[in-house]
Amino acid sequence: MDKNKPTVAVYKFSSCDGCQLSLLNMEDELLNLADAVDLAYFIEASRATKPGPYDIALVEGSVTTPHEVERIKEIRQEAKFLIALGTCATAGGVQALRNFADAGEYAKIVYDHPEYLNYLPTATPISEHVKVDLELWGCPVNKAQVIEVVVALLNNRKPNLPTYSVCLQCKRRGTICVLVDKGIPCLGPATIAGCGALCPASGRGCYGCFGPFRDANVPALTEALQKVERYPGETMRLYRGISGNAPLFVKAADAILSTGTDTRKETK
Amino acid sequence: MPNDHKPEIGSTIVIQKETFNAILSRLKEKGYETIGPRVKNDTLIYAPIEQMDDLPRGYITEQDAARFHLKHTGHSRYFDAIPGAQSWKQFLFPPRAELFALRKVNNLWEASTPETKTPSYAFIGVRACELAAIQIQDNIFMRSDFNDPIYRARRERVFILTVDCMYPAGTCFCVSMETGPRVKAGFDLNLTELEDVFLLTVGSEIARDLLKGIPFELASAFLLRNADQGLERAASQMGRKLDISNLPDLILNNLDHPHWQEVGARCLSCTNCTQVCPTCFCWDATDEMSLDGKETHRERVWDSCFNPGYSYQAGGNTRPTIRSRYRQWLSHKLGTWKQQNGTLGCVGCGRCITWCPAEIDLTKEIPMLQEEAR
Amino acid sequence: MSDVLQETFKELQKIPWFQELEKKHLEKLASVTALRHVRADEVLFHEGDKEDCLYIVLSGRIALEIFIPHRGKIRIYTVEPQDVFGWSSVTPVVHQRTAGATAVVDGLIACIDSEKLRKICEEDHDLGYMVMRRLANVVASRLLVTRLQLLDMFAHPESQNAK
Amino acid sequence: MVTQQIARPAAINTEHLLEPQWAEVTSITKEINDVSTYWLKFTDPAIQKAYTFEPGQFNMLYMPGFGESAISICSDSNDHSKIGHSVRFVGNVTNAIGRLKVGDVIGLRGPFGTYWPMKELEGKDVFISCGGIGLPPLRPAIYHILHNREKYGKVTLLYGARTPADLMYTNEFDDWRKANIDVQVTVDRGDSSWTGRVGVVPMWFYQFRFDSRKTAVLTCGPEIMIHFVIYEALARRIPLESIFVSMERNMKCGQGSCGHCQLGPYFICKDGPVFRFDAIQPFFNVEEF
Repeated sequence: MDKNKPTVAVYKFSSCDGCQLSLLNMEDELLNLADAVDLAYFIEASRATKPGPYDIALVEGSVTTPHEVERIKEIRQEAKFLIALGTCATAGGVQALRNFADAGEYAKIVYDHPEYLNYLPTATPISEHVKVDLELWGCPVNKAQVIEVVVALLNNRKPNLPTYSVCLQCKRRGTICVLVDKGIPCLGPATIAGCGALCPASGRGCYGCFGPFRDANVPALTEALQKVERYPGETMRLYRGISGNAPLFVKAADAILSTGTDTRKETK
Repeated sequence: MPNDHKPEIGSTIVIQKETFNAILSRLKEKGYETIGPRVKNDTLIYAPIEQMDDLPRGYITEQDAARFHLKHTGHSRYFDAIPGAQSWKQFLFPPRAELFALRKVNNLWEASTPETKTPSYAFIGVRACELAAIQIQDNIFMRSDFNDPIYRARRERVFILTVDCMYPAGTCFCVSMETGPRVKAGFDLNLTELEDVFLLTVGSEIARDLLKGIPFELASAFLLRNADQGLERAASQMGRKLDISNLPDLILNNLDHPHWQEVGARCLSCTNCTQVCPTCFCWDATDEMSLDGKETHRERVWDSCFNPGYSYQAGGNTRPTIRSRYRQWLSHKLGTWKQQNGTLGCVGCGRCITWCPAEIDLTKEIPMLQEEAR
Repeated sequence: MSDVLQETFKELQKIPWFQELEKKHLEKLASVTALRHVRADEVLFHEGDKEDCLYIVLSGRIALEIFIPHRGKIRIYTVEPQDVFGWSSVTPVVHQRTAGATAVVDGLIACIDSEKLRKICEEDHDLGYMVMRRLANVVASRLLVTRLQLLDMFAHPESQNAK
Repeated sequence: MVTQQIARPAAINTEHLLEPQWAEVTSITKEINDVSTYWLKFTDPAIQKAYTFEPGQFNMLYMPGFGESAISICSDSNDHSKIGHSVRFVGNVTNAIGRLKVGDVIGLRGPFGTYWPMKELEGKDVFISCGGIGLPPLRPAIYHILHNREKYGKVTLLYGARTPADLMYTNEFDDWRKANIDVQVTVDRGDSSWTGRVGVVPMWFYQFRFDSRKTAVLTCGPEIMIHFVIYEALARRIPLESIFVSMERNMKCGQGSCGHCQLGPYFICKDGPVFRFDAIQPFFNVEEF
């Protein structure tokens, strides 16, 4: 083992494993990566583990159980640089839908004996529990961004991550705006770029998995989206999606519900 | 009357529509990549076209603020569909372009530049406004004191076949910007589509050579009058208009106008207007570094003044609000551009209106600056 | 006029501050003014002292300092020739010196008895107006300096509250 | 209106966009805590020979993998053997430069931009007013005056920094004073060991007498300082046309092509950084412009 190689640990919290899989999916790059860093703890890839502390901790998933609350604190103590990986870790992910409902009700529907479950009423991002040094959004994360972050850390610089919306990436790849052209509701104008505009390029609206960009004008987007809703309440539901627990999107969905501009209510 | 002599530069000839296929073939024979409007995924894009059948015959586009609809009406004309989001700028000023790669050898950096052959494009169906936009970008990228090597190489090779606009769309205002609908100068070949025939006006020696042996007749006064009437009708049917008589002063004297705040509240800062604009030219350069830091690829990409990171410098942002970014865009486009290049930066193509999801319409915003008391 | 008064009168005359004054006004001012030689590191007054004089620097450099517990004395301003300090003694706010004054180098200063100055200004409003107008300028410029110092012009943007 | 430009920078690759020339770090001078001066020499002697610049111009320094940063040239324009850049370590690129050692190479493009109008200023009193990292772009102007001292009238340098430890080039001040340049230094705050002035740069105007008809003001520094220097200069009836300002924006291409550094009708990288004040006055007080 090269002593100079930074050690990397990969952890999983409540999540689908998709972000870890996208790390494994790197193929060519993974070999280079394994060359450049020491993958000391990566259960998904290898059962051989080395003890901490680690230089870089990649944490996938959100915090949903009392045990996870404790575990993330331990991980933080062992990690010099902690990266929250993917939308579960940065915003709570799809399981954060329970934050807007009664988790107990959900559990009753799904399980015969919900009393055996030990879970928290909310699913929360890593940053609500410990200090996070960098957040990488996306469901799943973009592997080029993961590599960029590792390269940046190895070379002592800040990573170059986009500051603009998905729209700019759409245009750079020649994708025609699905919102204007097809009337498909799209969160692209308020979502930070990073995915390479995957969904719009496949003729679908962006569902905001990379989360809002810093200056996203969400109220103005709500107005635009409500004009093209294909069913009542679609805009509200779009915000309450994968990144539904991201503060700007929470605010947007709440605003729709509270101001009565929720078209779903009107049609009831 | 078949003939093998070439039409004179400046002359207008008439050809049968199907003859146009021969012109496309000629262009391809001469090594041009023929690009034109095509229907793909129920929308209109610019893509390679092999023959006339690839053109959007029978289509029109309905355009309004935040609305674009490609519609098949079954008419028999090839060039009636007013262009969509894409413009020719993507071919001359590509959205991504690799600049060079570097590799560290010993203590030195060795450069290698990508060995890509500069494409020779033939643009088929460039509108008057679009030609004006290309000429505006020429002023940005090919100045006396600076030449963009990527742009220039492509621009010098391009063959431009323009088309007179007969049926403008709802967001068009080229008449106000004095760029259309009639194509004036700077084309190789200009095409005017009449019901049964194409009129072709020859603009360059290359076009003359291209037409050698193609059966043509000189256009009759009747047909020319027919074309004139079509263009007059088109000019009277512009979907939008804009009074530019007091530009750029109106904007530059009103930089603190409260209306900027109002429009800033509606603007998404999504960059769409700048990306579909055929004259917007902002770009950024980024490095992609290898894991060991010993290799890097430098790439040029489209950027936008609406990108929050665009005006970031040494830890601060010069334009931290959407209001200030919108004002930068519009005050440049319809204001300071004039001082930089002698013309305004807008050609009246209406793309920024059509493709703004928030329905921001500069032909409405400018009059607001005039009306609202300071 | 006594010799001392004569000398004071001559020194005051050099100050642009007073050049617009009529002779009788300048004489009045000279009568309430004493000249004082100061040596480097000499303390003119401490923070918290009772206020008694308005000063004008004729030569040298006077530092205004505030003592901050655990950080020591911080120089917040230096007064250069022809500049005024101790102006708050004429328009008392807290009746105590709000900063200390120390001579940085040897110099000469004019000390105007502030109580007497207020008195002659009360007696002669023409003189009072001139003095107060001048003081207003001093206060305004001092306020501007303070604002600019507060802005911390050299702070790096990222260390300030970013928008 | 704006000072004229040099048409063809020596270290500019016209065939490949943004591809730099390479220069070797020949020495490094630590100036203050977060600023060091990097002395560079082109690896290609022919370029070094052809390279000239005017006081006030800047180069784009390129760290492969990190990007480019616009850094003004702080060295003597008469010295053709090396080029100096005082770099403050604030971002990715400048921090990477901070890790360079003597013998390492760095990419360089330039020189770019307009310059201090040293020719026009001949016969005039020159009042240089700058703060912090605003001194480096003015140092070549000071060197130019030193070499041509007889051509200029009264020359004053007002230089301010936050604290005494933030003052740059202090070991040269005596040389400048010997050449009859009135060097005045101030800090925003000092401790008891600092015997110099305390106060902000614009305030010094209160202690100087101007012949406003023959005085030109050159200023560079934090934008807020520039604002107040200009207010004070204008208050002393120095005409707009006699005030020269060096502005800063995020320069990227250096050639007025990429758009980033725009200020109204100007590309700061090509129409600036040095402006005669009347050119930028209409945009000077427009917030966030």
